[in-house]
Parts: sequence; structure tokens; C-alpha cells
Amino acid sequence: MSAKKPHVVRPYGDATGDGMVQVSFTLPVPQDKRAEGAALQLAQKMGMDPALVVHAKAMGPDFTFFVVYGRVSHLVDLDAVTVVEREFTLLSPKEVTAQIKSRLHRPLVVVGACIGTDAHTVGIDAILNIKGWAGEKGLEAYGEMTVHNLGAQVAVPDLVARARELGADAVLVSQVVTQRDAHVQNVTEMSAAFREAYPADTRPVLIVGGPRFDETWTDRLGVDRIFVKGTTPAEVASYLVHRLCPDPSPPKPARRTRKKATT
Amino acid sequence: MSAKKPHVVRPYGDATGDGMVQVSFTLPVPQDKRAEGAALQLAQKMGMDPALVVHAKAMGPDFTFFVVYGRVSHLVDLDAVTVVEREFTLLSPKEVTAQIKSRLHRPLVVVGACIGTDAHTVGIDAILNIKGWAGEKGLEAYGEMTVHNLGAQVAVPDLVARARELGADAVLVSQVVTQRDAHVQNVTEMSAAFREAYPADTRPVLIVGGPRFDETWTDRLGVDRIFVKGTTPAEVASYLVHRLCPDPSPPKPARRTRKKATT
Amino acid sequence: MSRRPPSKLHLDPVVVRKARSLARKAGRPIVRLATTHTTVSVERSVLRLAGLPGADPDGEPWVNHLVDAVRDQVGLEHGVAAPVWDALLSGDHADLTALAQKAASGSADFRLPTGRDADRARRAARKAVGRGIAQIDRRREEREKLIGRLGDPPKPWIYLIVATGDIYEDIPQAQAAAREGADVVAVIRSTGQSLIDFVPEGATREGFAGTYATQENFRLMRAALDEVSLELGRYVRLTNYASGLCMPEIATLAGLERLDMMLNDSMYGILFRDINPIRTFVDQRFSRQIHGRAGIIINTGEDNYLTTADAVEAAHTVTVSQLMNEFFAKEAGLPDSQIGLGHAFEINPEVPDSFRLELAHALLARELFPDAPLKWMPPTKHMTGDVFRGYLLNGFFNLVGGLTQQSILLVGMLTEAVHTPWLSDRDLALQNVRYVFNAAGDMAEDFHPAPDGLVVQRAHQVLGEAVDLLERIVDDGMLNAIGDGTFGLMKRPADAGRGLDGVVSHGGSYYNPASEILAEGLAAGDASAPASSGAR
Amino acid sequence: MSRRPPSKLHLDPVVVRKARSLARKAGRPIVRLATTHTTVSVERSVLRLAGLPGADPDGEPWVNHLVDAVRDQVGLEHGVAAPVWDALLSGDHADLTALAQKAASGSADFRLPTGRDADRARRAARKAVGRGIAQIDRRREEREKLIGRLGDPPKPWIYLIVATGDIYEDIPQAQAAAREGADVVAVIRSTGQSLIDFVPEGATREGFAGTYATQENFRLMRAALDEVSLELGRYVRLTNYASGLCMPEIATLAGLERLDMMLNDSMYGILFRDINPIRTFVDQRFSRQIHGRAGIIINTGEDNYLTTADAVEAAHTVTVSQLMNEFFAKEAGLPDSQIGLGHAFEINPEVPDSFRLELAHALLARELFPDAPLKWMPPTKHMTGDVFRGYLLNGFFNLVGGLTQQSILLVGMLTEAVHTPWLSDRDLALQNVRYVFNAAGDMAEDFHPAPDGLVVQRAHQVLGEAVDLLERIVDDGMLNAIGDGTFGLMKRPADAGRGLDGVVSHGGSYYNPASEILAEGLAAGDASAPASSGAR
Ligand code: B12
Ligand code: B12
Ligand SMILES: Cc1ncc(COP(=O)(O)O)c(C=O)c1O
Ligand SMILES: Cc1ncc(COP(=O)(O)O)c(C=O)c1O
Repeated sequence: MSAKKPHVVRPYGDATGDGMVQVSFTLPVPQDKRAEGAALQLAQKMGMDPALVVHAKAMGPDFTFFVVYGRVSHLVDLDAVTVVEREFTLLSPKEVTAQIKSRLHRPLVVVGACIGTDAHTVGIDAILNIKGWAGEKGLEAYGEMTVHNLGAQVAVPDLVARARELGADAVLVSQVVTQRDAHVQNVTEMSAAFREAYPADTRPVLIVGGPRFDETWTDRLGVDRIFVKGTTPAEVASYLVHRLCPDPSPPKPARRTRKKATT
Repeated sequence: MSAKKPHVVRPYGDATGDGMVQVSFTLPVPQDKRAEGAALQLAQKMGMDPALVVHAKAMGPDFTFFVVYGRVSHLVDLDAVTVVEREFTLLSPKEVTAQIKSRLHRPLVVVGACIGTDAHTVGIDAILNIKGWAGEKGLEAYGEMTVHNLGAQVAVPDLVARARELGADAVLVSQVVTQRDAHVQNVTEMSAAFREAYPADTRPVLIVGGPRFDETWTDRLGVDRIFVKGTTPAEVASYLVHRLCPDPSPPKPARRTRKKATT
Repeated sequence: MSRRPPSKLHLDPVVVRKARSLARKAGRPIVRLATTHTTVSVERSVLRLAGLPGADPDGEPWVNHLVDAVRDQVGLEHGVAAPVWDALLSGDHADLTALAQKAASGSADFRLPTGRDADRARRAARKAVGRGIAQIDRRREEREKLIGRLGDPPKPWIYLIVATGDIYEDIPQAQAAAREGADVVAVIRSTGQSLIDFVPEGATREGFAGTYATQENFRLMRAALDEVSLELGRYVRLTNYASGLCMPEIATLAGLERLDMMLNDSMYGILFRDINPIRTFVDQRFSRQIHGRAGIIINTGEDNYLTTADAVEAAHTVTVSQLMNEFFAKEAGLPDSQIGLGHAFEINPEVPDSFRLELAHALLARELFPDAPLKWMPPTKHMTGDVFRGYLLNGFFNLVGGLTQQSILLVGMLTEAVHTPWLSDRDLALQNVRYVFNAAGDMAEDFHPAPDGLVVQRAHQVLGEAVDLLERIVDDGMLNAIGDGTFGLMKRPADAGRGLDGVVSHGGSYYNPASEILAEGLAAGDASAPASSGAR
Repeated sequence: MSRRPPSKLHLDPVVVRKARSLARKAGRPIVRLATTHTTVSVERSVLRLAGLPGADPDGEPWVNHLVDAVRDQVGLEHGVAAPVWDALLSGDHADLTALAQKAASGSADFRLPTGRDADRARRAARKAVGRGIAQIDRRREEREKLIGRLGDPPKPWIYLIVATGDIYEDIPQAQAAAREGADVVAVIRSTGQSLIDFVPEGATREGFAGTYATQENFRLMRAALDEVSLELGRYVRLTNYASGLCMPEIATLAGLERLDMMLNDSMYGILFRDINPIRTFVDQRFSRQIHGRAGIIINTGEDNYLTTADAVEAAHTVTVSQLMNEFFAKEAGLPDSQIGLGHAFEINPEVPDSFRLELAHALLARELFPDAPLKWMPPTKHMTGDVFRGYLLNGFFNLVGGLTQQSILLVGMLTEAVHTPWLSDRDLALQNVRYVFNAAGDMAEDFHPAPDGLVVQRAHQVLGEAVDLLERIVDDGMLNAIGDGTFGLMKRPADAGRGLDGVVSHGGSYYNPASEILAEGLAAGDASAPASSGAR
């Protein structure tokens, strides 16, 4: 820990350490003086002091929308921040192809789908389709991968059946709709179904992705890896190689670690 | 407390009790995964759980701006909200004139100014000038008031001297600039100067106003009344009558009370 | 549409005529398919029109039971009407519901009547279905009266979405939205409803990211909006979604419950829900005939293409789809005033001149379809968690709506990339619309793209590309074009997709009293002025 | 200004000529006042040009001491130059500073030299002052070279404000602003500086809502921006405020430190700081002569009227003020390219057609002053704590800037009604500007107000009202008009206001070497191409 880089910071409005933040919310109360007091109370409970209600607008007779600015005294301890570090090396498509060839000796079979009632395919297509994402080609473009993209709204039993039928090494599932925690329910159901259908050592690697997942939730969801917004195909391909085609020489690399961030 | 109206509420996103709020702030850290973790940590300290960082933008190499949405578990207790209730009756201009005439038997002398280096006169002009505010005429239009608007950037000693010279019953001071608590310093200096210059019983009523004051701070600032954003001339006139022309018959009305809100 | 603004793009009428005639050529084979096939949902609609609501205790509708039983016993190639009314007339069934219950328990027998029996059955069926259509006509008159009495809001109509999943939460939110300025309230459906091959029953409280479309939910919401319409002195329209495996039935229920607009695209189900193309084309035709009769404005879904394809590269596919949707709509009997063609503000805001390109596209649609109530849809794809930027983009979207005189304005949410709309998101969104239309609503007067400038050139270019694509479609055939990924980059072959097993080719004696009555109504007059009762 | 867009308003050239000639008539008596009076600050500027920086240990500048001493002993009606150089030449003072120190302690004697002594003193004074003016010329050349080398950003220049109160916090914020796209950085002054009758010294870290304008702060900030200009390959301009009791001196320091633009309004001090009208008119003329020489663009303050008066009702007062500012500027030797007339987007957004009225006003300014680098200022008065709405309004403000081709765009902050800008406010603001100009920056091409439409009519109306008001001003006299509250509703009589006691009417032998050199420069050529050195 060097003296130069502070490891405890505060929010910054227009001066170091001023702690200023902006908050907005609705309270189910009619707009009046009491409502403003209620908004201040909430701001205070969030740690804002002083807090200033700069906007209060009636939305019909029963609700009021507020904008509040103020100072929080909370400290952000950068040393205590947990981030999921990438546990694998990022490989080029060529390297991926070479390593599958030399270590797996056959094409890697990937099955992808949107499950449940979710019909948002753009995310999984970004990872799988040749067209790819952010200038990178998708897994279909990788020489040593056989990709089956089952599309949207695939029922879990169908997914398990197809994965079996196609001999999937990895199953990639996308979930974008999160209202009422649909994504959590669907993924949990999916991973349970795979665990039930396969003996532990032959189960395909289960990967989920979507813009609203928490990367640290693998255990809760019963999957092997979670990818979040901004994922690129190369990351997924590199992870697949890391998981399914480990370097035979050194001892098996440790499972993903949660590391404290260092600077 | 009736069963119908809840006295404890939570923020409302799209369903009763969901507790959802929006927050934005800057942290003095470069944009990366650790920064997002730091933003989440702050959100959690503000009581948001779960919290989702939906936007993280680098502002140069050293700062990151965040937008976070999430649920807070804080309860807002409406019974605990303190509001400054209006301690006087709102009078029409005619009533004000009549009461000054019948109780004070002479015109009420008002001196107004922006003090310190503050040059924002629109607020005090709204209260004093004939033109007025929000459709209401200002105090100059009241038959039984003599108004002296000293304008902007009036030094405190000058204000005291003019108030004396003009025989002010009330001194009205506006403060709009609040950077580095300029308004607090200026008003504190002003009230001390009046206390020093006048015997306690002849000191004019001291009234301050501006968009960023806290109404409950009268004691801290040493003034008699604070008016905030949205004040109308009639409110100020009514208060002046209440303070300076009390109804002679009933016992003197109690000083302003801080009341718990009732519904 | 009363005011037809003077042209600003000076489109070549020859090219425009050519585009329409190509669309006709591309669409005709599809219409032929649609008029020679039926589907389980079309047949269920016939039963719904004849008055068969309700479901068994497990939630399976009686119409499904009855159609399935007929299909099992005699097939669907003749339609359900003749076998069902034959059974009703010859058996001892109290009514349709009783018959359906028996069918459900396997204790009803069906045959294909012939000769006099057939005539008798058909007449009875027609009479029963006629009552349903008469009800639709009454609903339409009701609407016209209410609009006459309360007044119709000026264009653009402000269109807001409600999506709580619970009809009893939707109702106050919809009323609140109306009070704050919504002219149209759309209740989004639960994800997945479009893939279930029956219409759920009753009031529902559990949907994901939307509320189920049911007859009871329709009724409850329309009543709630009638209440608020009276309160506000302005008729507030209600919208739902027809698209999906039950397009014909939902269209029917919408007509019966006086919904005012319905999402109904000729290809959306195919492209975005992987529903079989033939199923979709058959279903959309029937559902549009119903909409025509009911005075319901359809809303097409060209916006969706731009969420999967690029809005600049694929701009001409929007135009092609609009032309196809127009052709299919008119063929099904919809007048211009009920053809709410869709398009959207989905160009990447980083693209140079993106705003002016949006203007070009929106103006092209406006001038190509001057009498259609165009539906202008807000940015979604390029919305991010930066809600401030999102609010700004929505303002510029609103401005395009005003400058190009769109008819229906779907209000964009600053939190599009975050969550389904909150109460405050909607309130902010309406404030945005109000500002823009109050401050610049009549600015079309000042908007005159230079004749050789970027806007005009871009519009001409898109129209040209649309004509080229239509030519290719005519050459390849529409079904092949869809199979090749022409629209929204989705490849959908004609022999795959959901619901294919519900498609049946007409037999020689196919009879559908609803289609018959609807066709007569069209022949007798213009769909926008139906005879006082469709049943004669 | 290279591109002069074709007229869209078709203003009547006869009316435009009439407006200008009325402004001339109204302004001439004021110029006469300005050329027959001096002020303490003008005299102090002469000393600053001759090289007298610094202050006593209490912070009172040596120029103040020296001018006060001369005033006490011989009066100011002859100017300070002759008495001071007479003392320097005849006494045993090492230099100006030494003389000033003695004057401060009351141990220097001054007289008004006559005859040969007077000539000698004047020559010496002129030589000394000429060195200061030569320094200003070098600064100007430096700027021109840097612009030549680095390139000048295209219009509109993005103008951002920095206001921390601490020059050492201002610097990184200004550099950050430049890196994120600012073409002009303005350092706001501490409240109250305009009312102090001296210029503070040195680098300062304690200001309220702004940072003191000092020579050292100017130098530090210009150096910081030079650094970042080189890094970015684009010349980033620096702006500060001349207005106030020390207008001439601050203008001088700005010239000496290569500031690029200065807020300098002919009436702002009178109206908004209650500075005596004559003091202001004298000071503004001298300061503008300096700005002209220095190649500094002035920014006038018409925006301020609209914060106290209504932007629709008082629109014509903005036009009148612009015409007056133009007249005074040209009279003082500023070419069109240095006259940054101000105006602002301050119409209440609730007013119907507010956006189109803004367009009308902005276009009127653009077409009345086609060659002036107009400064377009964002909404402030009607900004509220609703920061989302504020962000939207700023977007529409930016759009007016593009549609009417403004030259300098002051970037609006979503938190205008809340606090002085945060880092993130500025970042969001620049993102807003970037979106609007990237997406719609060239949309002026599509903007053609209908000849008889609201925009054109409004512009003509405002010009008409401006001519009427100018006629009244010519009749009453400018000073009376100001006394009556014509501008910004502020009433300012000519015999009141701050700084009146610093005004002195010229005596018969008034001599000011700076004015002399500046006037010669103008006579010799055009201010935009001064002789290589002003001292001859
Ligand atoms: C495009 C879109 C649609 C299209 C989808 C077309 C299609 N074929 O996918 C259409 C129009 C059909 C649609 C419909 C609906 N949508 Co939608 N839609 C969107 C939209 C605008 C963009 C989503 C998108 O394409 N993002 C781009 C992709 C590339 O990003 P991504 O999905 O995050 O994927 C990246 C990563 O997350 C990751 N990733 C994702 N999945 C996976 C999987 C694996 C294995 C891996 C490794 C990585 C990975 O990698 C990708 C590349 O980096 C968003 C709003 C927004 N701006 O985000 C709403 C949104 C997602 N939709 C929403 C909703 C509710 C719906 C509807 C229910 C109704 C409606 N509001 O329109 C319907 C029903 C759909 C259904 N049954 O699921 C909501 C979801 C709310 C929530 N959080 O629950 C959103 C947020 C809009 C909103 N605010 O209401 N939608
Ligand atoms: C107009 C204005 C100006 C005008 C003022 C003209 C004038 N003669 O007043 C001009 C252009 C000159 C100006 C200059 C400056 N301003 Co200014 N200005 C504003 C602006 C846009 C509106 C203020 C206003 O007129 N409000 C309308 C009046 C009616 O409201 P009000 O003052 O709140 O008054 C009401 C109540 O508060 C109450 N009230 C107020 N006073 C009193 C007194 C009494 C006795 C009573 C009973 C009631 C009462 O009653 C009134 C009616 O309801 C605000 C931004 C904004 N939108 O709020 C910035 C703002 C106030 N200015 C600001 C600043 C920093 C300045 C400057 C320093 C630099 C700059 N950024 O321009 C200079 C220096 C001025 C100085 N020396 O003080 C900041 C203040 C930041 C802060 N909180 O510290 C603001 C918030 C802008 C910003 N975000 O930077 N400004
Ligand atoms: C034309 C059309 N139909 C239907 C829908 C909704 O379909 P689903 O309920 O399948 O999500 C949309 C979505 O925007 C649409 O555009
Ligand atoms: C022309 C002009 N001068 C000066 C100022 C600032 O003056 P002061 O420093 O007195 O606040 C402004 C404020 O916007 C202005 O417009």
C-alpha cells in the first residue's frame, strides 16, 4: 500500500472528499411539506447529511417524485472491494483452435439457447454467431468448435435432451428478462435438470450470461461460470479452452478465485 | 392513527414496498472492475441491496461516474417527520392593511437587502417589489407598509445603519449563493451585528430567505424567521402582521412551534 | 387523417407505384396460402364468436377441447362449424359449452354433415357466429359514440405502456397514465404468452414482464379506461397484442371487448417468435379481417427489425415490411385509417448525422403512407444505463415525431436499458413529450429539408433500396426471402417453426361462417362503415 | 466568420440600417462622455502598462497607492502620466515601484509639469507605456502563431465554466474540460470582485462561487491551457471577466497574459452591479480599446437581462443592447470578429412554441450580426431541481445553437438550479453537446422557417420593437433610459451608483499615453492588424 494511492475514497462532487451524491426516488405520499420531510428522512437513512430536496413533484394524488442532493459520510475502502478476476488467459481465435486440436483432439461441441420464456437472442447470438460482437467473430467462426444455437424460448427439458443428443461439452444459456427474478428461477431449474440428467463427471460445463447477472453467484445458481454485460466471444472461447482443454503439463489450474483487488 | 393510511412507507419503483431508488455519484478512481466494485460498496453502505451498477463512465483517467439502481430496506416513518407548520394565519392584502392600521396605528417599515457579496436580487424583489411574484403583488403594493429595498451586495454595517436611520420594524435579507456556506456566515454576522447595535426589545424583526435555507435553523442563525423557495409576498406580509401587530385581545400567540405532522 | 402535409421529399410517384405493385406481387401467393388453409386458432375463433368462453378447471379453454375433438374425429379441413353445429342440432347438448365439456371428456361424437344436414348446420353456425359479429359491431358503435361525445385527442396520440404482470396493479397505473396525458395505454403481455396455443382465462395477477391477454383482463381494463375517459373528457384507447399462436382468437376477444388498437404484424411471429410462416400468414389474415370489422387500428412491428439488425443498413427492410403489411392489411379489408405501420428511432446515436437520418426515415414513412396512422417508436437498442443521456435521446425522438407528423407516439423511457418502467419513469417520459410538443410541436412548418440535401437524398436512397429488395423478393418468393434472413437477420424456413401442426389445408367443403360474414361485410361496403349488423 | 449563411428571415435592410443609425445616435453622447472623462482605474491601467505590478503587504496594489497620491496632490484631471513621470525624471526614485512605495508612505511629491518638463514627462511616460503595449502585441502574435500551428476548432466553440474558487483546483478541472472537448474555458470570478476598486495580487485559493481575477491567476491558467493545447493539437481559449470597477485594469492584465476572450459589456456593471453609469462608460471604452489591440474577443452580457426580465416581453431589449454594444465596440476599435454579442435561451419552457420563439430570437441575432462571433447561453432561470428536465432543456438549447449557427456555445449544466457545476455535471453536459452536434449539427440545412410563419414573424416583430425602443432612447437620452429601468428592469440614475467618486472630468492638459498609442494604432490600420509595436 503506497502513500500515493489512497485506498479509502469518498464520492467526489467538485472537490476531493466532499462526499456529494445525487439520489432520486418516489414515495407513496401526496406532495406536501410532510412529503419533503419524509424524503429528507430517507436521505438521512441513506447516510446523507446535509441533504437537500431540490425537486419534489406530485405524480397524481398519492405519489411524489424527489431529487435529492447531499453529502454522505460513508468511506469506500478500495482494499475491501472484491472483484472476479479473469482466471484464464485471453487467447486469440488461432490459439483457441490450436489448443482444442492439440489437447482435445476433436471439435468442442457447444450448445446455446435462451431458456424459459425469454426471447432476447441478441446476447447469445453475439457470442455464438459468425457475425459476433464488437468486431470479434462469434464461436461459430472458430475452426474447432461445433456450435448449435437452439434460439429462444427453449424449454429446459428440451435443452437437456438436445445437449445429450448433440454430445455437448458446454451448454451456454442466456437470460435477459429479470423481472420477478425470472432469470434466477430459470437458471436454477436448468442447472438442477442437468445435474439430474447427467452423472457428475460427464455433465457439460454450464455457462450463463446476461446483462443483469452477478458474476459471483455461480454457486447459488449451480453453474460453472457467469458472464455479464460487455462479454466478448473471445473471452468465452478462452474460458472454454481453460475449462475443457487444460494444459496437460502443469498441475491442474485452481478453480476460479475471488481475489481482493490490488493496485 | 387510522388503519387506512400507512405511517411507514418505503420508496416505490413500480410496486408497493419494492424500495427502489436511483443514485448517481463520482468516485475518484479509474474506470475498471474495481471501480464498479467500489461503487457497489458505496451503494451498500447507503443501504442498497441488491444494487446494480447500470452505468460506469470514465471521466478522464482518474474519475468514474456511476448510475446505480437498487432496493433500500430503510423505512420512512411518516410520524417522525418534523415540518415547520405555518404559525400564522394567511391574510389577504386588505386584511394586512386593516390590521396594521387598527393595531399599529402607523405604517410598518420594512428594509430589505441582499447582503455580503450576493447579487441575486430576484428573490427579495419578488417579495418586495410592486410587481411581486406568482401573480401576487409585493409588499410595496401594501397601503400600510413603507418599503426600502436597498438592493444587492449591501455590507452588514451599512444595513444596520440604514435600518436605524429608517426606523425599520423588520429587516428582510436574501441569500442565494451558498457555496462554502456563504449564506450561513453572512446571516450569522448580520444577526450578531443587529443584536450588538440594538437593545433587545427594540431590535427589528430579522427575516431571512433564499432557496437553500433550512427553515428550522432560526436559532442557529439568530434570526426570527426563515423563508425558503416558493415563498409568496402574502406569506411574508401575514407573518409581519402576526409578529408586529398581534391581536390585542387574546393572550399573545405562542412562538412558532415545531409540530409533528399529522394526517 | 385529415391534414395531409405538402410533400417535402418529392418522392417519384412512379417509383412509389412500382414499390406498391411489387409488394402486391410478392404478397399474392401468400394470400393464396392464407385463403386455402385454416388453423386451430382460426377455428377456435369461430367458436368464440359463437359464444363459447371459459375453460376447464385446469385452465384449458373449452374452445380448445372442442376443436381438438373435432380434429381427432373428423379433421379440420372442413372447418369446425359444420361438425359442431351438426352435433348441436342432432344431439341433446344444452349448448356449446355443454358440448365442449362432453368433448373434453371424450363423450361427444362428431361427423361431417352432408346435404341438408350440412346446410342446416351451416345456417345454425352462421346464426350463432353472426351474434358474435353483431357484438363486435355494437362495440365499434359504442366506441364511435364515445369518441363523438368525449372527443378524440389530436395527433400524435401519446402511447404509454403498462407492464406490471398483475391486472389489478395495471389498472391504477393505466388510469394514472391517462390522467397524466396518455391517449393510448398498451398492456404488455407476459413473456411467453405468444407461444402458448390457448388463450388463458380470467383476471390474472402473475405475469413476467407483462400481464396475460385474457378476455376478462381486456374487459376490466377497458372498463377502467372508460371510467377515466369520462373523467377526462377524452377517449383513452386501449391496446394489446394479437401476434402469437392465438392471433385470431385474441383479435376476436379484442373486438368483443372494444379494444382500440392491436399489435398485429404479418411477420413478427415468424421472425421473432419462430412461429411457422404459414401458420402466421393464415392467422394474421383472419385476425385482420376481425380488426377491420371491429374498427381496431393495427400496429405493425417494424421496430423489432432494428433491434436485431442495424437501423441504417436495414432501413429499407423496414420500408419493405411496411409495404407488405399495408398490402396484407388492405387485402384483409383494413382501410388506411386502421393501418398503424410501425417504425422506430433506433440508429446508433454515435453515427454522424444520426438525427437527420432518423428524420429522413421517418419522413419517408410519412410520405409513403400519408393516410396511415403511423406508429413512431422510441430508442431501445442504444439506450444504456446512462439515464440522463437516455432522457435526452427520448427528447430528440419526440422531436422527430413532431417534425415528421407521426400519428401515434410510443413514449420512450429513460430506464429502457434497466428495468420495465417505474411510475416515475413514465411521469418523466410524459413530461418530456409535453415539453417537446408544447415547445416545438408545430415546427414541421420550419422543417424543409434541402432538395439535394442529406435528408432528401437518404430518403430517396432507402426507397430505392426497398424497391430493389422487393424485386428480389418477387423473384425468389416471399417464403424464401423469409427463409434467407431478409428481415431482422432472422432465417425462418417455411416448413419449420412453432404451430405448424395447427395448420390444415382446406378440404373441398371447408366452411367458416365468420370468414363468410366478414367477406360479405367487405363486399357490401367499406370496412370502415359496416352494415348495422354483420349477421343477416 | 467565413461562412455567411443565406438569409432565412429576409430582414428589411432599410429597417436594419435604421436600427444601426439609431444606435449610433443614442451612443454618440455617451462616447462624448467617455472621451472627456477618466477614472481611477483607467489611470491605474496606464501605470500597469508601464510596468507597475505588485501590492503592499496588505494587498493594496502599488498602482492604487500611486494614483491615490497623485489625485490627492494634483488631482486626476490631467491624468497620472505627466505627474508620475515628472516625479520619476526629477526625483531620485529607482523606478515606478520605488516611487509608488514612497507615495504609499506619503513621502513622494507630485506636481503638474508644464512646458518642457511636461513634454519630457509625457515622452517618458509614452515610452514606458509603449513597452506594455508592445507586450500586448507580442501576446497577440503568440496567439496567432499558436492558432496557426495548432489549428482553430470549428464553430461553435464549446465554452465551459470552471468555478472552484481555488486556482490550483481550477487548473486540473480546466485541463480536464479541455481534454473532454472544451474549446474555451472561462474561470468565473469570486462574487464581489467586481465591486472592489483594486485588482487582487498573486495566486489565490479562496473565492466564493468563483476564483479571483489576478494577473498571476491569469498567467497560471494560460500556461496550463497552453500545455493542454499542445497535447490536444487545438488552441484552447481562456476567458475571464473585465466588467466591474476595475474593467480597464483587468482588460490590461488580460492583454498582457494572453487571455483570449473577456466578458465586457457596456452596461452590465451599471445594471447588475449598480456601478455608476459614467464610470462604466468611461471604463468600458478604455478596456475595449485594449481588447481590440490584444485581439481579445469581447463577450457581452445580454443574457443577464433575461434573468430579471421576461425573455419574451424583453426580447427586443436584448436586440437594442446588442446594437448598442456593437456601436460602442466598433467605436472603440473592435472589428466584427471580436464582438461576441450575447444572448440566451431563457424563455419559460411552459410558453407555447417556446422552442420556436427561441429559434426566432437566435436567428434574428445571427442575421443582424452575421460576422460577429455570437455567444449563445443556456437556460438558467427556468432550470429547476428536476435535473432530468434540465438535461433535456440543455439538449434543445444546443439544438438551437446548431440550427441558427451560433459561434460560441456556453455549455449548460443540468444542475444549474442546484449548485456550481460538479465534475460529472460538466461531463454530462459535454456529452449532451456532442450528441446534438454529431447528430444534428448540420441541420441548419433543413431549417427554413416558413416566410409567413411564426418564427419569421416573431423575428420581424422583435426587430420592430427594438427600433421603436431605440427611437425612444434617442429622444430621452441613453442615460435617462437606463435610469428608467429600460434594461433588465433595473433603474440606474446617472448620478448614483458605485465608483462615481472615481470619475474625473478631463482638464485642459489631460494626457494618457495609452489612449494615444491605441488611437494611433487604430488610425494607422485596422485593429486586427496592428503595427508590430504600438510604441513609436
Ligand atoms: C432488443 C430487445 C428486444 C427485442 C429482442 C430481439 C431479439 N431477438 O433478441 C424484442 C423487441 C423482441 C424484445 C421484446 C421484449 N422485451 Co426486450 N429489449 C431489447 C433491448 C432493447 C436490447 C437487448 C439487447 O439486444 N442488448 C444487446 C445485447 C448484445 O446485450 P446483452 O443481451 O446484454 O448480451 C451481452 C452480455 O449480456 C452477454 N451475454 C448475454 N447473454 C449471454 C449468454 C452467454 C452464454 C454469455 C457467455 C454471454 C451472454 O454477452 C452479450 C454481448 O456482450 C433491451 C433494452 C436495452 N437497451 O438493454 C430490452 C429489454 C431487455 N426487454 C425487456 C422486455 C421486458 C421485453 C418484453 C417483455 C416487452 C418489451 N418491453 O418490449 C418483450 C418480450 C420478449 C421476451 N419474450 O423475452 C426488458 C427486460 C426488463 C427486465 N430486466 O426484466 C428490457 C430491459 C427493456 C425494458 N426496460 O423494459 N426486446
Ligand atoms: C438569475 C441568476 C443570476 C443573475 C442574478 C440577477 C439578479 N439581479 O438577481 C445573475 C446573472 C446576475 C447571476 C450571477 C451570478 N450567479 Co446566479 N443565478 C441566477 C439563477 C439563474 C436564478 C436565481 C433566481 O432569480 N431565482 C428566482 C427567485 C425568485 O427565486 P429565489 O431567489 O429562490 O427567491 C424565492 C425564495 O427563495 C424566497 N426568497 C429569496 N430571498 C428571500 C428573502 C426574503 C426576506 C424572503 C422572505 C424570501 C426570500 O422568495 C423568493 C420567491 O419565492 C440561479 C439558478 C437557478 N435556476 O436557480 C443562479 C445561481 C443562484 N447563481 C449562482 C452563481 C454562482 C452566480 C455567480 C457567482 C456566477 C454564475 N454562475 O453566474 C454570479 C455572481 C452573482 C453574485 N455576485 O452573487 C449559483 C449559486 C450556487 C450556490 N448555491 O452557491 C446558481 C444556483 C447557479 C449555479 N448553479 O451555479 N445569477
Ligand atoms: C407486432 C408485435 N407483436 C407482438 C409483440 C409482443 O410479442 P410477445 O408477446 O411475443 O413478446 C411485439 C413486441 O414488441 C410486436 O411488435
Ligand atoms: C458581461 C458580464 N460581466 C461580468 C459578469 C460577472 O460579474 P460579477 O463578477 O460581478 O459577478 C457577468 C456575469 O455573467 C457578465 O455577463
